[in-house]
Amino acid sequence: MISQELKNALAKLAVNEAVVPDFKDKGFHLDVAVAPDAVAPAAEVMNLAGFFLEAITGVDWLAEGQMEVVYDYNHSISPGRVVIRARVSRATPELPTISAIYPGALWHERETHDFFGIVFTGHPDLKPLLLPEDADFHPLRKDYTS
Amino acid sequence: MSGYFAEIFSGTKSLAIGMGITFKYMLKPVVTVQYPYETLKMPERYRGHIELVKDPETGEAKCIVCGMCQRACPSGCITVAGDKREGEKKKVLGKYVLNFTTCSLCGSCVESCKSGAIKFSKEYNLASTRKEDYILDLLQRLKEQR
Amino acid sequence: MNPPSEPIRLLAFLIGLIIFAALNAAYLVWLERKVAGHVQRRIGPKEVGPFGLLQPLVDGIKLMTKQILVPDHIDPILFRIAPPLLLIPAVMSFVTIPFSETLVARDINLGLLMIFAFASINVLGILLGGWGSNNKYAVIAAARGVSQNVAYEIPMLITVITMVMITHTLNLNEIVRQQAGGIFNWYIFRWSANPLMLVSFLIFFTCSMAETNRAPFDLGEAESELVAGYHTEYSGMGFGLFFMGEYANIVIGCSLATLLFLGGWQCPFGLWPGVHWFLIKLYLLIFTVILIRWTFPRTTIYGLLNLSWKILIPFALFNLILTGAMLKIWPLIFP
Amino acid sequence: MSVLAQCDSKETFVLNLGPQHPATHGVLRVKLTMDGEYIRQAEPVLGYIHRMHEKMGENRTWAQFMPNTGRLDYLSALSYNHGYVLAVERAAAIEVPERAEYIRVITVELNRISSHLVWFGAFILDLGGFTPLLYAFDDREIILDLLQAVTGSRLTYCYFRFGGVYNDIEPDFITGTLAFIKRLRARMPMYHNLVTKNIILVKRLKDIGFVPAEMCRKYGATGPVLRGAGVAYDVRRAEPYSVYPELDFDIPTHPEGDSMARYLVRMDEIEQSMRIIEQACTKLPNGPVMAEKAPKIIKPAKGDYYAAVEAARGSFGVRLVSDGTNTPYRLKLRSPSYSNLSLFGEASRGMLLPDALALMGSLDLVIPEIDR
Repeated sequence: MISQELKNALAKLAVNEAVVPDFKDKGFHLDVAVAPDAVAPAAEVMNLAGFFLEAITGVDWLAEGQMEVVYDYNHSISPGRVVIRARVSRATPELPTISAIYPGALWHERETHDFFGIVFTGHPDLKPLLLPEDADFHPLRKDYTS
Repeated sequence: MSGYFAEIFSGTKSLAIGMGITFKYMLKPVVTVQYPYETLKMPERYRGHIELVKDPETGEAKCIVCGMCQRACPSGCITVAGDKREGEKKKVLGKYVLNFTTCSLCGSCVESCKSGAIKFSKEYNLASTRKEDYILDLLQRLKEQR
Repeated sequence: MNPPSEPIRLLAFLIGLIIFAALNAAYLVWLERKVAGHVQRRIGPKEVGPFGLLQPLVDGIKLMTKQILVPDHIDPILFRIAPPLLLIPAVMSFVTIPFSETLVARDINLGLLMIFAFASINVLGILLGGWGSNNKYAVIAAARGVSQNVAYEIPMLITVITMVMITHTLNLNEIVRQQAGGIFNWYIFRWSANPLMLVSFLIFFTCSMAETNRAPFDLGEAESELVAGYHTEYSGMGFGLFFMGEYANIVIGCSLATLLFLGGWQCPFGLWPGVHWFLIKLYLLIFTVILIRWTFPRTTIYGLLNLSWKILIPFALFNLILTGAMLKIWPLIFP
Repeated sequence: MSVLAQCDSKETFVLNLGPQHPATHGVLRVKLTMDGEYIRQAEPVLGYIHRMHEKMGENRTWAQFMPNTGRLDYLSALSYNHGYVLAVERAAAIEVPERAEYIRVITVELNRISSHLVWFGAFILDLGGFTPLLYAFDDREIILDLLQAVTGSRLTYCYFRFGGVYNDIEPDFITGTLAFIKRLRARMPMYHNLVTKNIILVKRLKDIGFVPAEMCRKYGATGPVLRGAGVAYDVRRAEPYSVYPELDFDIPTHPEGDSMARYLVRMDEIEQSMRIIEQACTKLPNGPVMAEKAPKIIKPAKGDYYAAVEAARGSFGVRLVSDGTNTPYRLKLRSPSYSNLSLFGEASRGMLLPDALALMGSLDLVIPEIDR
C-alpha cells in the first residue's frame, strides 16, 4: 500500500491534487499529475521508496494540443501502483529523462520516442528501438496515417 | 578435500542416472504420430477456416446476407454480397469470399452470426505455394459439396 | 595358394580401411539418428529404404552434388587443406589397429605411439579450418578446440604411459594378446596390476571423447553458441570431410579403449577370439558415446579445463605413481 | 567477474549474435563487443518482428483486438487474453460468472505449464542437451490437445470474452486435465533426475548469471526473474484477480539470483500450477460461462484503466485509455520480457559467451512479445 510519506512527497511535486481512485475500478492506487520538469524528482522519490518502473508510455491528446507521458510505478514487496503523468505541448514535446535513476527507463523512453516523437532530454541514445533504424515517423500520434 | 571426492562421486552418479533414464526411454515405444500415414481426428471445436452451412430444407446456404460477420471480422477478410432476385423478398447470397491470408481464426464471425450460417471446417492440410489458393470462394465450395 | 605379396596386401588393406572409415561415418550417422530418435521416443530416419538404411547413401549423394560455396575473404590455402588435414590422420591411424590377431594392416611395434602422433595432427585441421574461414564464430571455435585438445592430451597420455608400464610394449596386437583367457584378464579388471584400473579406463574414455570433440565436450561446434563452430563456412563435401573425420576419430578413440582395456579381439570367456568380438565391443562403446551425446548438456570451456586439470590429471598422475609402486612392490611380496 | 575480464584490453571485436542465431529463439539480435570470449558490452537490438499492436488496437473495436492478444506471447497466449479481458471488464464494469472465472484459471494455468515446459526444453537446448526438449514436448502435446478441444486452437488462443469465455468446457476436459496432472507429477522426478541434478547442468548454472533483486527493481524485471532473486512478487497474490484468492498455492522463490535459481523457480511453478488446477477442478461450480448482462457493444466510460496478470514470464499489464467510444483511444501493452531483457546488457557484462547465453535462456524470452 502507498505510505502517507510518499503521498506527501509526491503532493509537493503535483500540479493539482493527487487522485486516489478505487483500485477495483481503475487498477491503480494513486494518480499524480506533475509538471514536465518534475518527472525526474518524482522518479527520485519513487526510487527512494523502493518502487520499480513498470512502463513509460505516451498518450496523444490531439484535440488539446498536448501529449501526456505516463509513468507506471509498482512496488514488489508492498504492492501499490502509482501513476505519475506529465503533459507537454504537442509542438515541443520535451521532458527530462529518468534513465539516470532507473536504467530500465532507457528502453521505455526510446520506445516512447519512437511512437510519439517525445524527446527525453539527457537520454544518452534516443535512436529507434522497435521501429526501423531510419524511421522518421511516429505511428501512435493521432494524426499519423500510413 | 572430502568435498572434492564427494563431488566427483555425486557428479558421476548423476551422469549415470541420466544415462539410465535415456536408455530406459530408448526401449519404450515411440509416441509420435507418423503423419502423413497416420492422421489425428480434429476435435469438435477445432477452428479451421470458416464454411457456409447448408439449409437442409432448401439446399441453399443458410446465410441471410446481414453482413454481421463482415463487420465483426478484425482483419476484414470476409466479403459478403447479396443479389436481389425477382419474386423473393429477402436478399439471396450472391458472393461469400474469405481471404484466408489475413484470417486469424478468432471466431468472431461465427460468434456474430445470428442465423448459424457459418461454421468452422476441420481442414488443416492447406499448404500451398500460391497466394490465390487462400482466397476461398465459400459459396463455390458449398455448391461443390452437393 | 601363396599369400599375396606385401605391397598388394597393403593396398588391399588401405582400400578396405578407407571403405571401413567411410561406411562407419555413413552408418554411424544413421545409428546416431536412430538412437537419438528412440531416446526421444521418435522413430528417426525411416523413409529411404527399410529402417531408413539407405538414408546415409542419399545424404552422401546430396553432400557430394551440393555446390561448394567458398566465401570471400578466406585464406584460400588454409581453408582448403583443413578438411583433409582432419580426415587423413584419422584414416591413417586405422593402419595399426588390430581388428583380429591377423587382420591388421601393419603390425608395427610402435603402433600406439603412431596413433597418438596422428591424433595430435587433427587438432591442426580444426585450427586451420577455423582460422582460414575468417569468421568470428569459427575463430572462437578453433581457439576452444585447440585449448581443449591440448588440455586433454595430457591426462590421456599419462594414462597410456601407465598402460605401457604394465604391458611393456607399444605393439597393440601384443597388448591384446596379453589379455587372453577370459574377462578377468582384460586390463580393465586386472586389479593386480593396479587396483584403480577402472578409473584409468574412465579417464581414458572421457579424454578420448574430449579429443574427438564429442558431446558433452563439443565446444568446437557448440551449435547453440557458435552456430556450427569451425565448420560454419564449409558446405558440401568440405563439411562432409569434417564430418567423416569426426566419426573416424570416434571409431579410433573407441578402438583404442577396446584394445587397451577391453581385450580387443579376445573373447570374454576365452573361446573363439576374433574380429567379431572386437567389433561388438567397439560398437558397444560407440553406442555409449552416442547415448552420452543425447543425454547431457554441453560443458563450458572452463568447466572442461577444470575437469582436466583438477580431476583427470591428478587422478592420472596418482595412477601412474601407484602403478609404478605396484610394479616394484608386487614382486617383493609374491616373488 | 573474472580477472581476465577486468584487465583493460583494447583488442575487442564486435560479434553479431542474431537476428538469426540458434540461441536467440527468434529474431533478436545482440550486438556483443567481445574481448576474446568475454563480453565487454552487450546491446540487444529489437524490432525485427515489430507489428505495432498498439496502433492496431486504436483502429479496432474493443472486441476485435482480442485475437491480437493471443499473438503477443505465442507460448502463453491465454495469460495475455486474460490480461486484456480483465482490463476491458474493469473499464466497462462487467461482472464475470464464477464458473467462467474457474475455467479461465484452469486454462491459464495449463497454458503456464505448457509455456514453462517449452522454456525448459529450449533452455536445455541452449545448453546443448537435446533430449529433454522432446520429453517436455511430449507432455506439452497433451496440454495442447486438451486446450485445443476447448478453445479450438493450439497456440494462439482467442478463448476469453468480455464477461466470460467463448464456450463451456466438456466433462472429459476435466478428467483429461486431472489425468494429465497425474502423469506430469509422475514425470517430474524424471526431469529432475535427468536434468536438474545433472552435474554438468549444475556447473553451468550455479553461481553464474547473477541478476540481484536491486537490478530487477532498477529495470522493472518481474516474474520468475524477480522470484529467482528472492522477491516473492506475484501479481496473482499482489493484486488478486479472478478466483486466485480462493485457491491455495505458494509463490516459489529462490534467493540466489543466479541462473539456477531462475531455473528452479520455474520448475517449482509447474508444481504450483498443478496444485492450482487440481483445486480449481474440484471447486468448479455450475452455472453460466458468460455474463448475461454483458453488453454486445462495449463502450467503457472515459478514463484510464490498468489491469495486470501474472503471465508465464512476469507481470503483463494493459493500460487502457477510453474516450467513451467503441474503439480504444490508447492501448498500452506492458510486456514482461521487454523489461526482463533490458537488464541483459548490464547483467552479462564480463561474462563468457556460453554463460551469457545461459543467462539469456534463463530470462525466458519470447521475441514477439518484446517487439509487439
